[in-house]
Amino acid sequence: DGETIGFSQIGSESGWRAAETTLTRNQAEERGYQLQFSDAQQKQENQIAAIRSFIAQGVDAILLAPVVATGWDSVLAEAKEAEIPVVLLDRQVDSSDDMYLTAVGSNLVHEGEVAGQWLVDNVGDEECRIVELQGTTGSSPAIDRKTGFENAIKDHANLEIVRSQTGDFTRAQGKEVMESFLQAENGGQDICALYAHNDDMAVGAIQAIKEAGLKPGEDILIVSIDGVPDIFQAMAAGEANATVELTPNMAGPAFDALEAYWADGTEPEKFIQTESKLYTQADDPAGEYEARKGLGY
Amino acid sequence: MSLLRRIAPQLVALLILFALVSVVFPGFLSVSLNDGRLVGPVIDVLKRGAPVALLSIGMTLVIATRGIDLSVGTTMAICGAAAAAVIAAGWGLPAALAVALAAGAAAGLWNGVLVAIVGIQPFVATLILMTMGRGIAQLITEGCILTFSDAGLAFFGSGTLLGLPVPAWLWIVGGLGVAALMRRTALGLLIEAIGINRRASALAGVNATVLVIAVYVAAGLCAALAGIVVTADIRGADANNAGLWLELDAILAVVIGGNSLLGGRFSVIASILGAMIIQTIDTGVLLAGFPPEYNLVIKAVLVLMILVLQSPRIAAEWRLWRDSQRASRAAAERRQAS
Amino acid sequence: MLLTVRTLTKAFPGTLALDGVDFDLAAGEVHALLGENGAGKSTLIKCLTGAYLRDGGAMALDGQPIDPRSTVEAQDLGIGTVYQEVNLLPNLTVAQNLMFGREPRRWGLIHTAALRTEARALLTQYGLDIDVDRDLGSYSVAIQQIIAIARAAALSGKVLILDEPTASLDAREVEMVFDVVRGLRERGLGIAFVTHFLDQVYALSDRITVLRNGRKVVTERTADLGRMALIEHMLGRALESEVVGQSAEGAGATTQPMLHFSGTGRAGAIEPFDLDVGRGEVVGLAGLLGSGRTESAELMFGVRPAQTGAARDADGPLDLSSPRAAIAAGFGFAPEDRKTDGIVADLSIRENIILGLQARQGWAKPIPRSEQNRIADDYIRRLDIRTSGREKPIGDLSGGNQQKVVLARWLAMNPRFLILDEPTRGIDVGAHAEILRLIHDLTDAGLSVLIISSEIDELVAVADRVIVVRDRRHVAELSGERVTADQIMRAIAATDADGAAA
Amino acid sequence: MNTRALPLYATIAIFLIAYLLCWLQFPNILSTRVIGNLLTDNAYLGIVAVGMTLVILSGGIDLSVGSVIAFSGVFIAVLLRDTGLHPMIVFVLLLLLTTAFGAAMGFLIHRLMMPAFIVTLAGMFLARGAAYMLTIDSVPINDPFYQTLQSAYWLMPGKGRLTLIGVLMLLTVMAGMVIAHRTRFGTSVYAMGGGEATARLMGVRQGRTIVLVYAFSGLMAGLSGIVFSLYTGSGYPLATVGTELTAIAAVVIGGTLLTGGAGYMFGTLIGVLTMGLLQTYIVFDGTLSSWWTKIVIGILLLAFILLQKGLLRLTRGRLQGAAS
Ligand SMILES: Nc1ncnc2c1ncn2[C@@H]1O[C@H](COP(=O)(O)OP(=O)(O)OP(=O)(O)O)[C@@H](O)[C@H]1O
Ligand SMILES: Nc1ncnc2c1ncn2[C@@H]1O[C@H](COP(=O)(O)OP(=O)(O)OP(=O)(O)O)[C@@H](O)[C@H]1O
Ligand SMILES: [Mg+2]
Ligand SMILES: [Mg+2]
Repeated sequence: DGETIGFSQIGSESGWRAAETTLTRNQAEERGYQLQFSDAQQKQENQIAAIRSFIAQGVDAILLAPVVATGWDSVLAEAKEAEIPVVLLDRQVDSSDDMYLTAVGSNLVHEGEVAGQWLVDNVGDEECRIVELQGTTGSSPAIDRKTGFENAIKDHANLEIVRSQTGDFTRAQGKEVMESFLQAENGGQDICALYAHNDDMAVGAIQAIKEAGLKPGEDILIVSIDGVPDIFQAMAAGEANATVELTPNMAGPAFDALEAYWADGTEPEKFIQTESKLYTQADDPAGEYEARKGLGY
Repeated sequence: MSLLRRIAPQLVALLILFALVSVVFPGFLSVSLNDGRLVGPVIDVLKRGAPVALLSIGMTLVIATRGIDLSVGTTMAICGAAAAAVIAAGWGLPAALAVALAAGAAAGLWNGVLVAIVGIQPFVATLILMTMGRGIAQLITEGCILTFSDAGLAFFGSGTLLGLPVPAWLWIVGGLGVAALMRRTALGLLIEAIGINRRASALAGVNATVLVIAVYVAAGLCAALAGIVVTADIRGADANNAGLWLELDAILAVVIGGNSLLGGRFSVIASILGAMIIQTIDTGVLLAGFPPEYNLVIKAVLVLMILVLQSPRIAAEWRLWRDSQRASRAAAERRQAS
Repeated sequence: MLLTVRTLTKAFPGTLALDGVDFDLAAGEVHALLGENGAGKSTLIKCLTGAYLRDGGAMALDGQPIDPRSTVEAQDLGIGTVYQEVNLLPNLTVAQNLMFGREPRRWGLIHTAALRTEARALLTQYGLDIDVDRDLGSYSVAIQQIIAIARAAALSGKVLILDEPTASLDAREVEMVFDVVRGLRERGLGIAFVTHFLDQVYALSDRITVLRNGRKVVTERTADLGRMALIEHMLGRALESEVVGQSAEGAGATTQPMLHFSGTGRAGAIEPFDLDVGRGEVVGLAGLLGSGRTESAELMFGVRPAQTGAARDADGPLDLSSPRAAIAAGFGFAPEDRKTDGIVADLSIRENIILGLQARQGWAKPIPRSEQNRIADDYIRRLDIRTSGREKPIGDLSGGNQQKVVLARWLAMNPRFLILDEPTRGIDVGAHAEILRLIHDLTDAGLSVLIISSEIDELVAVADRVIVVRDRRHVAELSGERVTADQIMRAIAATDADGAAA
Repeated sequence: MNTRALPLYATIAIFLIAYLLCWLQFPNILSTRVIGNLLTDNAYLGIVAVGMTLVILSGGIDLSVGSVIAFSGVFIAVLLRDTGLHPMIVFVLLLLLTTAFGAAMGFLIHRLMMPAFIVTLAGMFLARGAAYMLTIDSVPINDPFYQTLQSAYWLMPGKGRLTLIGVLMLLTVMAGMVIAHRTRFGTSVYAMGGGEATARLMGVRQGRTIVLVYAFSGLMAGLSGIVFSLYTGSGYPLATVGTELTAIAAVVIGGTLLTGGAGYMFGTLIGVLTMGLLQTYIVFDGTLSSWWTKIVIGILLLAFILLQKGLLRLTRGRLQGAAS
């Protein structure tokens, strides 16, 4: 008890990220750990430097939410050499899996597949022209969530992605890009569904759709990923259709694994996958909103 | 007349861009009236260009004094967060606007004091607030998107007035107002004098310190307006992303507007046109439907081309060539006459 | 002929600066290039050295046609130049400035020790013993000027061009420069020399070429050209009265006191001094370079606020803590370094003239455009500013005309006390007389003037009273009969002991 | 004493004092481990800052470097993945490319008299866009030669590592010092920063100097890209966003004037280490939230600059007092 744990967080680019940080802090406090928090401001170099500093400080374990999958080999090796267990949070790395204790996270490709599958199930055989709001170009969630979604719809010729642009994971860009989609697709008449790589962009797009005089959720189906409170509110209002939850509580399972490891050296599984649960308008969105409101999203 | 000559390059660039975008997206110039409001891609440009256009007004003044303000993007985030927080606290719209504008003015004052009184170089002084400001904005929103449903505040983002989007009105009125203020009073002259030679101006009795602080405050106020627009637009303050890297777009707009980064002569109207040029490129790229990987390259190439065509060297060389031709012809004629 | 120039032509927007000018420079001669402000002297030089590209004409060095496209090429051809406005780089050390472009090298790298010794050796020829590793900017204008000359002379294998090299030097330093120039003439260099000091022309030059309005008027041996004829060539008319030795009559006694400075001083700048200025009085400040004349002026105008002492007029104490305060108190100040402290280069002549007025009125009360035009045209006429129009950027004017615009700015403000720091530097004979006459007119109307000048004759001509400054102290005061060149000179040269006696 | 070196001395003094203060709070910070980390973690920044220093000394600015570093990483990774080229050959190709890119920007700046800020801003978009066009994915580098380079270090007493890239950074700074202070080119750069018109009249080959300055900055950005790819073992088009601003801040903290013409290469090294120390301090502290991290960095930056200004004013006053 009283262990010091270093946590290298990517940054604070979204509400989801803020919630993850809050939950990690809460979990650490509950379990009596001292959390060394470091915000990398979206930069891998800062994360690497932070991990090295953690090692120099001699922390007992390191939590790492990697900003990108590649490039962790040498710093992970250094941690291993110093016998400090590393647990990866919410994103994976491409280093060999003996370099870290375990990874807690969801499968990003799978998330895309769940979202795509929902659309496949709900559209049926009708012709459906889909517009896609991508995440930040080059970021792994953007790449994987695109892949997963495309996997899910590739066998259904009636589903087609007609426009795909980046909305940088932000609400403002989501709205702006959606506006241009609406302009380009006959005022939105030709769009059947929107797939957004995160909820924030979807919320922005919903506003654009409303301002264009269409009904989001009916005229244009909306499916997105993350499960942040605001999308549940939109679902409760009938303006969004489905979201795939990505739980911000990654630290809980991570700490469980660490405790087991410290207690008797139990090696946890190399990938502790969190559930990618699908929520639709039928799943009491209002209640889900209330449950999430206070989590620091 | 001289104004028209001043902004001619920007107008021409804008027209060429319109033509280019129309090629990749034929409906670009179509505008229709839809229950009392104009809709169409061009109207979107007017609306979406509002934040950069507003920023470029203040940035023009700052650059005219030989300064630069890198902090306007984060100031937007602070002001947006402040407005949303005040609305969320239930103090009402006037208070929200007042607090946001006050926050913008305070940010400008901070920059202005660091530059004009402490004597830190503008780039560095405003870089400090650029780093710090986003933290301050996040402190207000605690890192999440602070949403609100006040229709009054939302009006500043997505409302319509006389057919045009409110954000467009803001920059049109703001830009014309500031331009008129600069040229109907002596402010424009005094700011230019400071930008060209601050020491000499101060010796001639120009109150350089106060004026320099004032332009940074103006930039802060413009940033506050821009922050209100983007916050109102998405009905929420996104402290993490609001105004991110917009300072660069604003500076670009000022330069595309033909203003020198070395200070001196300036035109607010030309800067605003610069902002519209940038927005036309952005909207055009979105409408064209290229894969997003190409966005940056397209923007860079177009901007470079516009700047190359406007470059002072090309204009100067042409003028020099013309004048020397004229002169030697005149000299030859005179020699023949005598 | 060493250097020949034929039908050189150069146009700027709105001006034909050079119009078919011929110019010859022989080896072993000093050739003075003269003319009014804006006649085209500097332009001719810049075309010669490739700083400007000429529009037409031919040049030859040693019979070979040359066509330098940049100053580097000119240097490589053996043409060394000291330009009028731009001197050297204040952010480099003295040694780096002196040896720029031909630094001694060892293993491809600059050999600092050798650089230092060579630079020091160069400067000792000019009797200058200073730390060559300090930044040039930390030295006075005069020292910088000498360094610039030393550099150009060292660079000039064949031709040395000096554009108003002596404008900011005092008599002692001028003599030093002349010695060097004579030495170079002995060595067979051709030296072209621009100045507005006719005495210097006769003291040094072998031949004279006069330009007027961009055209060559005459080339003549100095010995064959009388002073009056020369002035007529330059002005295109006879000068009514050259202001020489026309001492101010009716000095001192009758003026009523107006301003009173007591104990004004600042540590490290100037020791506390007392000074009274009467209404309509002209007070001169004389002294060597770096003696603290400019500092005295800056304290009085609040550029650097005084640490001690007070200023008062008949109505009570005056606030002189900043230039704005001083202006509000009715002061004016035309600084000596017009380029950095005077002109606002990109603004037009009109805007430069009304800038001070406008700043005093405040931004909210713009001066109507018609009024601005009237004021600008008035001063362009009264000071004979040579320009194609009031909307021309001041940066495009010739040096002397820029100086006149700065003067006009202050005159337009109608101050009661005007401080002029080297007001006639770089101004041609005609305008020189004009400005001195103007000062007389103004003082007749009640304006008081403090004038700083390195030209003692000028002080004698206009000043009712002369204060001599030495080593950052006001050491002597001469008035009435005692305002003579001789007395001033003696007071400047006196050592401290007999200075106290004076 | 030459007053031009005062900012440098002030910078060094403040760095040492800051280190002392950090050490009082966290004794660990003086371990060879942290010192080794400071060099390794900031190697790419130090190298790119050397190029930036020269650019700033010449009176310009180069906003493209962050993107060029990212482009370099992607270029290397993609080439190593898709071709059988030896890493050394890829390095040479890359350095040629980035140097040419810098030179091209310099050419535009000189020939068209366009402000450096804008040309390099466009360069920044262009380089990142080019990286995206190569790949939008992050690409790992698995070349064995790379692994050798990555694992080359000297274990200092106390388990600190002096890595290859750390040493490379120090060597680059030394090379930068020689170029800036001991060559005619360096003097020309200072001259340009002191005043372009004057420099031209004094015989600076202006065009050549500007092109070379930006080419040098491009070269350094490429080298820094190599170091960064060694550091992370991958190429990622989103890497090093905003690094140009960090580099500029480091140069300014190092006592170089943004207006050009005054400063020292060595100061830049201190500036980079100061930025690194700041970062280390915040990690060691470990209690700051994301937003307070940003605010504290800003405050520390400001404090640093104010201290520097104060110290300068004080010593200048002293010197003047002594002189008179
Ligand atoms: N860069 C420029 N652009 C436009 N006009 C110029 C420029 N330089 C000089 N001129 C004009 O050319 C004419 C000649 O100027 P020049 O500087 O050669 O005069 P000068 O004989 O050296 O005068 P002074 O004795 O005052 O130095 C002037 O009318 C001036 O206004
Ligand atoms: N011989 C010298 N050696 C070193 N520094 C000098 C020398 N002469 C002058 N200076 C410096 O140059 C600066 C200019 O001095 P100041 O302005 O007081 O001179 P001045 O009497 O006004 O002369 P002028 O205006 O004719 O140049 C001062 O800061 C002084 O320290
Ligand atoms: Mg001249
Ligand atoms: Mg002086």
